[in-house]
Amino acid sequence: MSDEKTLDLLEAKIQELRELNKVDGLDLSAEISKLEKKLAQMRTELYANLADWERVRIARNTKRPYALDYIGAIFPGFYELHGDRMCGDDRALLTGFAELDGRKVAIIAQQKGRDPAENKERYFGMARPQGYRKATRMMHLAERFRFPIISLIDTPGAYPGLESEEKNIGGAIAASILSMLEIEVPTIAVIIGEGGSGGAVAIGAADRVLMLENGIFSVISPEGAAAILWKSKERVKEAAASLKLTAPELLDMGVIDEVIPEPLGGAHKDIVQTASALKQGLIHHLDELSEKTIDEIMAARYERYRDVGRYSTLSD
Amino acid sequence: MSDEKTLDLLEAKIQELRELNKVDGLDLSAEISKLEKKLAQMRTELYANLADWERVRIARNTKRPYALDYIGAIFPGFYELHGDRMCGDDRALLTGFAELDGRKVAIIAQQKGRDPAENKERYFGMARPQGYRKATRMMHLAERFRFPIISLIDTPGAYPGLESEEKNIGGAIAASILSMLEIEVPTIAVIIGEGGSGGAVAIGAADRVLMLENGIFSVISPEGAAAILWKSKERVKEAAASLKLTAPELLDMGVIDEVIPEPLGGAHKDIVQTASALKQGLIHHLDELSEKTIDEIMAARYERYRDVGRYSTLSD
Amino acid sequence: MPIFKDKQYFRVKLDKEADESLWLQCKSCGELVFKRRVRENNNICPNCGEYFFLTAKERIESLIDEGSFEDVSRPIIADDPLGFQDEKAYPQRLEEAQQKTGLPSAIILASASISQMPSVIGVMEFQFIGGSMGSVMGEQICHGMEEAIRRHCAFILVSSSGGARIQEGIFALLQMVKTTAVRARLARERLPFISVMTYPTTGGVLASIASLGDIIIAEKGAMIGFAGRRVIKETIAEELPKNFQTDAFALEHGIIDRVVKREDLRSELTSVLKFFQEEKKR
Amino acid sequence: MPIFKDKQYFRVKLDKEADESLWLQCKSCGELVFKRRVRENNNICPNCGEYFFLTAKERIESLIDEGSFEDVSRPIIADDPLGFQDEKAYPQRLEEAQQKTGLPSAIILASASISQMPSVIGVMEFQFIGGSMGSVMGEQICHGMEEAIRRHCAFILVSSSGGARIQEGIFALLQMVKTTAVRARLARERLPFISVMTYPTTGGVLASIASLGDIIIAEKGAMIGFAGRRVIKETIAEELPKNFQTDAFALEHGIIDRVVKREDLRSELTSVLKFFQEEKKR
Ligand SMILES: [Zn+2]
Ligand SMILES: [Zn+2]
Repeated sequence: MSDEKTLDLLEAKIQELRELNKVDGLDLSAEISKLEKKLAQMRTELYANLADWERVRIARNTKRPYALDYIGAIFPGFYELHGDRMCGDDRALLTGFAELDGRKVAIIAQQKGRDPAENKERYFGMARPQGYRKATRMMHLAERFRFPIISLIDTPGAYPGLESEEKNIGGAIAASILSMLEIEVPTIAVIIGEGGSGGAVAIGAADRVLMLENGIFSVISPEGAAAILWKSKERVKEAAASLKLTAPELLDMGVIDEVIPEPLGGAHKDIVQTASALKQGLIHHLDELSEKTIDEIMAARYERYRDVGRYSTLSD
Repeated sequence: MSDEKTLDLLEAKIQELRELNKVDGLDLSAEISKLEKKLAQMRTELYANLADWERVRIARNTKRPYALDYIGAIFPGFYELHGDRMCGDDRALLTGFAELDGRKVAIIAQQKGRDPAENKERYFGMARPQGYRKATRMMHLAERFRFPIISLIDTPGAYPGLESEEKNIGGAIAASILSMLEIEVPTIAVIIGEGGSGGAVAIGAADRVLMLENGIFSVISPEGAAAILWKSKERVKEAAASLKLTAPELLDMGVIDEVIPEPLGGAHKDIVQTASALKQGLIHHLDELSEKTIDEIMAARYERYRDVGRYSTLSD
Repeated sequence: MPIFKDKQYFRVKLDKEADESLWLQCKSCGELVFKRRVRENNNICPNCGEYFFLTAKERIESLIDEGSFEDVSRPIIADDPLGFQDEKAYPQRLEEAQQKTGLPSAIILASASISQMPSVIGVMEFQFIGGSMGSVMGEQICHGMEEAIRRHCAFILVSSSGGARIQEGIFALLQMVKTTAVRARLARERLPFISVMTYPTTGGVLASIASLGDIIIAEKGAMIGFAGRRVIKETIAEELPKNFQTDAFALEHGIIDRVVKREDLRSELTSVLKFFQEEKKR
Repeated sequence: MPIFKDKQYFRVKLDKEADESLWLQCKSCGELVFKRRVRENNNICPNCGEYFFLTAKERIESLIDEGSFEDVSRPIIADDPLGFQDEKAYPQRLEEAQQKTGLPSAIILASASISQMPSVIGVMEFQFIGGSMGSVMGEQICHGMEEAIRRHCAFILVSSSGGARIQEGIFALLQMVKTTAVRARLARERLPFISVMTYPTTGGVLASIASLGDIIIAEKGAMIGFAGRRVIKETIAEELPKNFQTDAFALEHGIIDRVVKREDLRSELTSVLKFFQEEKKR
């Protein structure tokens, strides 16, 4: 990643020149313009054909916009509903009502923390059973009021700990998937960062699945795969490449419906632009779904998931 | 209660005489017969018109048959299902499948302990949120398979403790009532002992509510009412009488549908007889309900509970 | 029998009574504060921010559009189905409560608008026998939900209750079922039910209708609990956490959706109603 | 490519292979025990009661009526949709697993009777790449449930799985959704689904189909958990209880309905099927 560091340095340098340009009245415009072109070129080279492992790093970049950043940009009136009505309020998984350009929707979103304190509160975006039960509650509430559901996925996975097992995390995820499949409203899932395993799929079994360009969606983390299959944590890059966990690959395989473009370098380079692209994608798919009857939606949803998988049929 | 003690003493004496009669070949038949008559007469006098507080004492008698005793007698193939699929398995509230004289049913039953160890496990019959959530799960399972539900109520009330509040006992009871009202299968509740407040009504909102003759069903315990309204725990008898919590009174008020007779002295004097009466009552009401369509049942259930209450309408 | 004998005395009006005194002393900060100022401030001490107790009338006034209040309760008053007599006869307690509060029962049920949006709203009066739920309150709550169905608007219930009305025995207990039955109907009509929990929301009210809101909002400072502290301490020798049964406790344990300051409650309800009311743009 | 190239080699048969040795030594008690005796005893040591590992074939044999076995799986075998290559290429792993187990995939799907009652039963083979769920297993489970709908009988799934099949990447993960979708259909048909969890039932299998049984039975000694101990210990420095992820832990925490000894599993299933199968007398 030394190349990315170079880019960051160059970017900082340009910024300094810009300040200088303003403050002292010096005319550095030509130099700045040259450097900007250089930077853009380097960026294109670096990011245009990102290796899978680099995408993993971008997806996990702590500067990356998280769910609440997109919610703030796309759903300004987000009205959060807390609590699973059972035992807790999971801060790694948020639910609420919002409007998308005039359309009422329900939001289910996984949220990471920005600093150690927030990460402690949000368990690094790893939801516990109370989070998935809150999501399930939200699904049924949305169904009652016929609000489509938009879920924003960004999790390393469900929280792996004693409390999760004590509260039946397996059952909570299974129930959440079941509800996603059964509720009779349109559903759209977006993988905005990490789509980690069962913890992601629990709220991802939607009518449309979108992914940000640098999102990842995988059955296991590259680290986990490396440890299990290569018996070496060093082999993460190979694991990442083998898992085909990037948005373009998943689109190719027909598993997701659309890739939302990010600026070069990743969403954090321009959140306004990324959010705007995401918003357009959401509106587009929501409008498409809204033109169907709920019976058509339910039939298509069933077919989509009934048929997912790849196998060979033997000859007679 | 000294009179009841006298009865017990006399009963023991008769038993001794019977043994003597057998073992030594002495003919004490005449004396025994006389004493038996005397005992029967005393019993009738004592129990025929039991004061409410005496009924409370019988309902709580630790020799009284509990849910599992009736289950053993009436539902021999009881197949218990454990767990709320959320966090625990409440031993104060049991659920399972069973057959009632060839009819498949689902059972929800509150169970007290017989000894300190069992009471510790069963929280003296006071269910926690996990108990009510298990009950709710059972209701939906029963509905899926179209099994009528029989609930056996015997609880001082829901468990009042930190854990209950942490796990939203209020919400759990409310959800349980809601499920009882919504599931589209016939439901019969029987108060076999104590029907304590919200903890009882959570599984008691049925199409038919039966009560054993010495059961009680009340908004609050006599002790609680005495403490709050009389500001004295000594006034339990007055409180019990005021609350009109006995089966005959509740039948008079139209709140329950049938009183299942108990032998003189209480169900524990002859559990076979009591269970047999209960079984006949259950079969009778279940057969009546089975003759109706589910729409008729749902309409009658709604009307029953929509209309419950007593108030005066003001003149124009 | 109760003092409300016919309908003309029965209707609740929000006329302000003349204040007998101009000033009151805040129990929290000790300051003498101008009573009208306090009232205009949602019964919050202008000096220290302490919440004073709100009557049901004051509560509803603080939430709805001025002049939009219309009592839609049924013209009913409590019976004494058990002939209940403790230290006082129940009818006497009722009459005292009516005289004290000027209300026929422990709940006001009104049609009113909030920021121009129609709603049916029930508010419990804690000073009326502890806001306890008997047959009348149960019936009014059900009637309110049915009225919301007729008017096709949201139903709001502001709870302030010690639980079931002991003096009505089993009939009080069964109001838990009754209100739940009609709540299910409201849900089938896909109309929103907003439950607002204030100090205190407990017992049978908590364990039925109050916990069944589509959205549950607690006022800051609310006390929310099923069993009383005394009962818990007597039954179980347990150390209770400092925030036990507070709004924060309820939020932490997923029992409620949000905690809202009294001064923000009206705008909170406005947001929710707005969200549910506006037609979808497409 | 895998060794099962056409249907004729593909069908599972329950023929007993000739034993190459007559005796085996129990790892638990050290005793030399007669192998046939062990097999007839559900692979439980006749000396100390230790459960030996059961293959899927042995498991299904131990549960169903003799001679009632009919392979109803679809004639499909795994693809290599990602071209997955770790230390070995995925097709090679598949072939090795097929050779080791004599099975085309990690699940046997059969129609069979238990005590004369028909059922469709799926049994996972842990020795086939850890019983992991890839596209084939997902499809067979779905096909099994559909077969149960066609035959109007119960569906039984005996899980023994390390979770999702990593080598099939996202397709493996999505089998969680796929099996859940068809499970919902089985529920709408009001046909019972009995989930039997054995050693081990973990990860994506636990977090989908295995947890969705109408009745969930764990075999005594089962290991039931979402995340592996190693992962938990790495992620969180937590002290884990002694019975962590055991059958007893799952029962205590309400995750399962019952724990049943291996030797009682057949009679347990018999009871359940009987209850669901018999016509109501009236
Ligand atoms: Zn003050
Ligand atoms: Zn052994």
